[in-house]
Amino acid sequence: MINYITVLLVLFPLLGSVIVAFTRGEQVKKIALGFSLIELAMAVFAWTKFDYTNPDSQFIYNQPWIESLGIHFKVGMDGISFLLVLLTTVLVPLIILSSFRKEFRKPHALYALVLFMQTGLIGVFTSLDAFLFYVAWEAALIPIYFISAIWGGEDRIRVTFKFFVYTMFGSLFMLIGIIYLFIQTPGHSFDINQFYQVALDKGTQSWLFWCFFLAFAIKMPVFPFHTWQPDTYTTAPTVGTMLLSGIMLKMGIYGVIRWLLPVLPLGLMQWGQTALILSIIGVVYASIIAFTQKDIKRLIAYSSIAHVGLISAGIFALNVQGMQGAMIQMISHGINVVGLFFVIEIIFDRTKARESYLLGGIAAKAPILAATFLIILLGAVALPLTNGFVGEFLLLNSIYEYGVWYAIVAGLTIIFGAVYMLRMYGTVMFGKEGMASSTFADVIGTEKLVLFVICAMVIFFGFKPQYLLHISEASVNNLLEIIKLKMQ
Amino acid sequence: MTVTQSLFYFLAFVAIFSSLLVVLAKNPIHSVLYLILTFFTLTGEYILLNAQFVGIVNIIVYAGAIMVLFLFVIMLLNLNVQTEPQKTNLIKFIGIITGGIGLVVLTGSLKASDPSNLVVIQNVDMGLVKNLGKVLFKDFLLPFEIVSILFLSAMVGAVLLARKETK
Amino acid sequence: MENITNAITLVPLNHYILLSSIIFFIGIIGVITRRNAIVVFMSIELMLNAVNLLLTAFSAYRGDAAGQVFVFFIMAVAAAEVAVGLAIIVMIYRNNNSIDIDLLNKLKN
Amino acid sequence: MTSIIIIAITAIVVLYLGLYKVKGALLPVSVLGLLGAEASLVCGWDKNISYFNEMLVFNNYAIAFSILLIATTILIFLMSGNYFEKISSNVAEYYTILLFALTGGITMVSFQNMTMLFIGIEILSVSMYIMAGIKKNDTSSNEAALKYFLMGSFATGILLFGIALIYGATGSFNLTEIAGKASEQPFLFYTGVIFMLIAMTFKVGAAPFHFWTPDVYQGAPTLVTSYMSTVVKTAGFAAFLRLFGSAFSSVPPIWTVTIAAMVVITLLIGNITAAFQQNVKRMLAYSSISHAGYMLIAILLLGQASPNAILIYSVAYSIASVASFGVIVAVKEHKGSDDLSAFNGLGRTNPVLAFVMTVALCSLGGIPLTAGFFGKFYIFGVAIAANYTWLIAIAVLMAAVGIYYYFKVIIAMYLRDSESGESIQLNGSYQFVLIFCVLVTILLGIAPSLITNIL
Amino acid sequence: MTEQLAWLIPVLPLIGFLINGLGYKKNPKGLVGLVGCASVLGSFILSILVFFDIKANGAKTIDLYEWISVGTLKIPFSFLIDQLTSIMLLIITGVGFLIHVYSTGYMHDDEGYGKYFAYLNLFVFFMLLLVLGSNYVIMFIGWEGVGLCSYLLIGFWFKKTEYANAAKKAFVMNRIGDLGFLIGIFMLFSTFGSISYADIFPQAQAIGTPVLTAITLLLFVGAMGKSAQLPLYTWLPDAMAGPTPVSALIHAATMVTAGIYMIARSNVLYVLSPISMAVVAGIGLATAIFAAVIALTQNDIKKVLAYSTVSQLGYMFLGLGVGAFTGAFFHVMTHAFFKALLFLGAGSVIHAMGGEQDMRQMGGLKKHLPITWFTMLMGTLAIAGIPPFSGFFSKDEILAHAFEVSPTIWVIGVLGALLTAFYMFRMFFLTFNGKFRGTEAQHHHLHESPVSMTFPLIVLAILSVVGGFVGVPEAIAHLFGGHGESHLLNEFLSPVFSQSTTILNAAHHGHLSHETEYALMGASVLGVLISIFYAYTVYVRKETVPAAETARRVGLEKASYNKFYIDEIYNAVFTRPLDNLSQLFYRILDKSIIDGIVNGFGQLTQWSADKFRRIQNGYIGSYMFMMVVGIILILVFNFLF
Repeated sequence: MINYITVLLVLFPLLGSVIVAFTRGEQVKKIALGFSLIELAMAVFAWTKFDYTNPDSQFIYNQPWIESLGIHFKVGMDGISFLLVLLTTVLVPLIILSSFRKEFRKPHALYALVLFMQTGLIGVFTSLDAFLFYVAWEAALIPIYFISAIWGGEDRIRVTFKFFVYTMFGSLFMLIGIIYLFIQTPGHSFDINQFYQVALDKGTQSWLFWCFFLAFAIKMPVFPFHTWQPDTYTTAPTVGTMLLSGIMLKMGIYGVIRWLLPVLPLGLMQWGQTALILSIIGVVYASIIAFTQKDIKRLIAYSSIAHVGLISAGIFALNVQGMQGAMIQMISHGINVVGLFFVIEIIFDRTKARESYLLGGIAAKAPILAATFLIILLGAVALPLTNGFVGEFLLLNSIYEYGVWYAIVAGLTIIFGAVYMLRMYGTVMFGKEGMASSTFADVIGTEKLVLFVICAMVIFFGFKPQYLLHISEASVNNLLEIIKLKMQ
Repeated sequence: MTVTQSLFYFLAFVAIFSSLLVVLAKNPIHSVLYLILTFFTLTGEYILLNAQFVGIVNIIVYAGAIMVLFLFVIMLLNLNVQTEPQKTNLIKFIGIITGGIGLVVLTGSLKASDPSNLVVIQNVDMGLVKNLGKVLFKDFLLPFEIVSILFLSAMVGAVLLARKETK
Repeated sequence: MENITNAITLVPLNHYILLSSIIFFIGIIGVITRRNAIVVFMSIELMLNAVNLLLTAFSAYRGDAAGQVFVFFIMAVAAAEVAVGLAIIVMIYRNNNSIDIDLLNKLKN
Repeated sequence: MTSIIIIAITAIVVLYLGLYKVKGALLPVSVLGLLGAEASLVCGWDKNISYFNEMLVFNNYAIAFSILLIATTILIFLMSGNYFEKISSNVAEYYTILLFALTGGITMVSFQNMTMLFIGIEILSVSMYIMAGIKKNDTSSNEAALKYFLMGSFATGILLFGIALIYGATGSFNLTEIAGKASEQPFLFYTGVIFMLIAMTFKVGAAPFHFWTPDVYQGAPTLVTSYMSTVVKTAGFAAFLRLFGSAFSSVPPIWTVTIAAMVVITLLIGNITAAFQQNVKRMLAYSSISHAGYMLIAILLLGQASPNAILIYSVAYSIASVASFGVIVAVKEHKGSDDLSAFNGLGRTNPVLAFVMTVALCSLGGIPLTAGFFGKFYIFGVAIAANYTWLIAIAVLMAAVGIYYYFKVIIAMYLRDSESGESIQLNGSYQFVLIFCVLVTILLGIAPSLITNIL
Repeated sequence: MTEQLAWLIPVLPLIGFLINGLGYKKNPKGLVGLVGCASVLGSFILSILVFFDIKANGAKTIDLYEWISVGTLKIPFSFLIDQLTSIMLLIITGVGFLIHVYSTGYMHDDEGYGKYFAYLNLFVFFMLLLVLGSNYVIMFIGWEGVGLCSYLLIGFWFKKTEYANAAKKAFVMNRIGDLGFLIGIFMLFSTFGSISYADIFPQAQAIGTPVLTAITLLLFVGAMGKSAQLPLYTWLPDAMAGPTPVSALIHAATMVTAGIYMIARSNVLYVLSPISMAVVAGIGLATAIFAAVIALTQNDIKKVLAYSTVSQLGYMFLGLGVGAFTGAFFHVMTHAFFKALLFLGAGSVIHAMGGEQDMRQMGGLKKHLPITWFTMLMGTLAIAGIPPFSGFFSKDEILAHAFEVSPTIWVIGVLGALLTAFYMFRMFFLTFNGKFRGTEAQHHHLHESPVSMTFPLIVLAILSVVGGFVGVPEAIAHLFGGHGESHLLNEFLSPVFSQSTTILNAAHHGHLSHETEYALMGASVLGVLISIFYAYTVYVRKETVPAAETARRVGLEKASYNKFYIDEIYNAVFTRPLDNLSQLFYRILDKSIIDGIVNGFGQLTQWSADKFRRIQNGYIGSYMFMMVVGIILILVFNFLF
């Protein structure tokens, strides 16, 4: 039974998606939530059986798919995958729950797409076959595109379409890289282990590096491939924004960890520093832009670029702190950013405004919202004993190990982050009542529940990060060893 | 220069001249007539090449049947010099230059190959009906049959298209 | 007859190739310089005839009858094409009262 | 061979049925005949029979493509319903001509002798000249017919010149013999090859000989267009590959640079111009040019994998094209237009049609889990194996552009609002075809092994 | 016993925070106050127990759990309780408790009562964590945590935008320092392979001076932010936006001294780097004088105290910089007493004045607020450095050490002391002497504060008076016939500083003679007395009232009154350019250039589509023509090349 857990995790939401797609009426939300909760339960069950000490993938399910091409439906989870699967399974119910108070047109389609996306996401995180990975990668893109484009806000068609074509563009290059590697594999197979065995010369790895990195960098996004992101985050419905920022961008990071570093170590040697510098530029650049953003959703979007830049820089620093920091920061960022976008949604829902100059004085009217918002925000600005700190600390440490000046520049994020976040918090929550926020009701019901769960996670993982770090430790060490070995 | 050679060059000259006139003549009917003349000169060349049957068929089918069809249509549509549309001289000029370049390039490329003249005709009767018939109905039976499909299709189509629509 | 066939070798094959090339390209020039659909079509016929000449020449020099048989097929196909082509031209004339190909440019971009 | 005979007989039967005004029987008889032809082809699998002094050789390659051609024709026939009846009363003739055209196509994919290639191409072309013009009172249709005809004949001239030169160089029309004697007269031979290359690229609609494609596709009746873009194109490519793969493969490929340049131009022109189109049908015409570009890659890099790549691509492309043109026909009939705006809101008014179109376009765009993805996958695989990185880079860029314009239609269907909310009623066989195409597209997207191992 | 209960010291306030924080709406005020005070009192009692335990048994390390473990980077959540810590514990919980008690009175009518206590408890928790941590990262947790609480409490009355802004400013400025601290930690880790004190200090002498200089300077950047030193001090005066007890606890007694604690904790590293020592001393001295000059002209009673705090913190750093670790720490302690007292006294005054903070509206409050008056007097005398009040001893010790290093420093230090005495008495006189200058309504409202507020005042006053006796200099003890061990604090703390004392002694020449010390003390006390007398002359005799806001000021006075325009300069140099840069990046770089390039691809496609489209012009002739051109090109290419 337990050996089928991975494939179950991948396919169960798909089943849910189909069922939800053909359901009508009020219960759609609840059914979708039910599916996501069962999925969560399965993930937790897997957690209880998960062997932390084993660096290799566990619960492997391997079924030939397209044999002539050596394509297998091979899924499994090592620590790195499992953490992200956990993140996905935790966030999806929260995201669904967060939308409970909102009325959508065609809700069945929306929730079906959300669940479908979950399949894609978990597929990406668990694939052990490059082809399957690519398929899942695309499969995750299409639902989110439709979610954003159908239920999005102003100018949604243009903005989301740009996002779609842009990311598609990147992933096509990845496809090229995958096919190339496939041809080079000794056994003509897409199996990840075969990919790890491919030994190519430096020149080849260099361009292959860009093939992959382009796809991942656009997804994350890393400066200067980020311009789709603020618009899309702002325009997409909050459910979509949460999915995009909370989980989907981790696909890019995960891709780097799983498919870029160990497969192309020489390419990494050649270009790793460039990637790291780009990431760090993104950190500072996005932070500075966030200073004067009036639209709070856009502000969070830019802050997300900064956070992701740090994660990516940590990964390219290629040390265990960076890798583990990236792992935990992915989780933290997922939790925090979902929380932040949810708060923004709550505010927008009540005031129909996202511009900070229209808002103000909300803290006095909605103390619970103010408190939870603050906690999540503190997580985002990496205050110690919140989840954000652990990741940021480790990441900055790893960048420091890579180079002092990089760390100093990247470290500006802790200052800049505080500046823009607190500035935003100040204008929105403090001060005089804004034009749009003269009447404001505090959070209730499901909103409260979601916020409390998120806050609880923010604080809990701040106190006990080891729970998460533990999971990926063995795999990360193993991975780094592989990379180091191949780099020589 | 032997008779054959002079004949060849004469026919070639007429062929080129008349085919140029096909292209240049303002009146489409003249074009048709020049085209027929070209066919005749080509028939001469065929005969020079010892391909008598081809030459004869060329006259019968091309000059006799196809060209008459052309003439019919031109008459039917009442085309003449007045109605004949002309391209601007520039385009004509460019067209001729282009064609000329193409010709130079093509001949240049073929010249380089210099196919030998050494091949001696082994079979004098090769171009005769009997011989060709054997080849046609032995080796090329299938295309011969399949062409009928083409004809049938073309026939049906021509009727279909040329007929005035009742509906 | 005998004379002629024996004399064939006196004209180099290259000259035949050249002749048919010239006619072929005269056809091409016709295709691009004329606006009357029928004349264009006739130019194409000119091209086909150049090919016929080429094939026959090769056939003769190779002593292989297949080339000449192929010429028959070309003629046959040409006849079929002419039938269809003229039908199309007639049809167009009926609708447009003209067979000027440059007047037919509704489909573009 | 049997299949050609069966189809030809069916065509004649249909013609007679038309004569006796048995309109109801036309479609069933045609389909039955085609199914019989399919059966006869399947029987010949792996037998590698050659006919009449190697005029035609039905090897697996030929059979596979023939099956595809016939299957596509069946699908298009099933969609025709009363499409032709609206154009004219001579429905039987249309079926007849299309069936004849199909024999031409089969000849093209199974030829072993240049004669057969020539005649096959002509049968197909002449039939299509006619079919393009069957809307006799429609000036667009007229124009399409004339353009197709004049340019097609011109290309025929080029083709013949090429054949003649090759004959001159080798003294044979048989592919195997040509391959054996190719090096005797290299310059003559190469000139011939270049001419044939030009003619073949014209037939498949690759740049810079693509000019006829958009205009003819747009002007021709949509169902005919779907036939052109599937059967004609597939047959063209199969013949192209067969010619180059067997006759010309024995000499060093001097045409590489030429074809590579053509691929690039084709991809650029096809995709980029398509991105500009507001008419969906014309957009698909340009997209078909771009697909020609992708398929040309397989010919550019002739090798073991090429036939497979072309076959898979053709299958995916044909099915998706049939589906998408089917939807266009339905929309055009209902809304009187096949502009992009006519598709607005289709997702709401006609979810099934919109879904079919979406799947078809995704397949054309090469989105994973559709058949089209594997088409591109194999093509890219061929190019990557040959280390054509730069070419792949362009192809990928253009694939992104492709996705851009395909999704423009999808966006129109799902994200824009329509003026009228009525739904389009479709008859049974029409629905069957659309659903079948979707299912096959997805099935092949999930389990491409069904066709990848055929050749 | 310490092991079993020490973890409760921070946890008790945390529990208090949770109770008050989660139930901030429902809990009755009595319970809130009780929980708030009791939790801190509990910690205080435990701290006393711990103190005696440490005194008897020496330092202890308490491991709680593994917090982060990544590769070789192991960060245990563990506490180190040594002498330094235990003193800090006593100060934090003791003063903290008093201020909690005071707050029950001061904040009684505030609607955010529960929230207030929750924050205050949270602050105590973090502050305790800061001093308890056995490694730099735990210290950093507390370090940032107190910054957060400072943010929350400064912005407690967040409805006023400028208060919220002050809170934000405090947090951000602190974060600038924190970045330095963080990088310092990284450097420590990469140098020593550990971040625990126990691993680092013993190895320190084996490490090269440049590295240590870098580390210590980076750490000092952190200290500059937290302890409001030049150039990162501007947040502290603004922090007075918070409730006055908060100013007393956080911005005077405890949090701001975290920087001193950190450097004292890292003393081994600092003494090994003369450059760092010089920098610390230099910055401290500069800050001391600079802030004192500003304090001279301030009219807001809390602002005066705030600048005085900055100045006193400067003294502490001066002490650290000249190697007087105990002295600096001594000053931390006494400062905690008297500055808390002064703030609470000021709070009492403000409470009585109904929220008025401008000294120009006060005057003659002596008779209305006798207890406040008296306790404030004690505090003022203590800060001014009049023997035998506590401030005298601690300040003297620092100055004496400074003289050892350089007499110039001593002169400047004494100058600062004179300024301190002047502005403190200026404040004192303006507030309590002369005639009442406020409105009639305020005059009626005047009353002595409730017991809950006066009790802490009295306790702190006592401490301010006697607090200095734990650190009587040897010279004075000698005068009274004492023996060597008169300096109790020095003796108690000696294990902490033993390593650095050895190093310093090795480098240094002998001690000051007692005679010199007497002379120095005498000189400074005399100066202070003159300074006080001058203040008396100006503000009591002449009853000068500071000019109104709009009055014309010139020269140094103008600069001082306007705080040397530092805020404006920062605004012009950092805030505004960054905001402009932000807009530049956003509008030009992001929207126009980068996104422009991305969109450019789209536009290029559209543009070329338009061009390609024109080729397809519908004319058969032109199609044919182009095809022929294509053919020719192909032929040319294939056969001419």
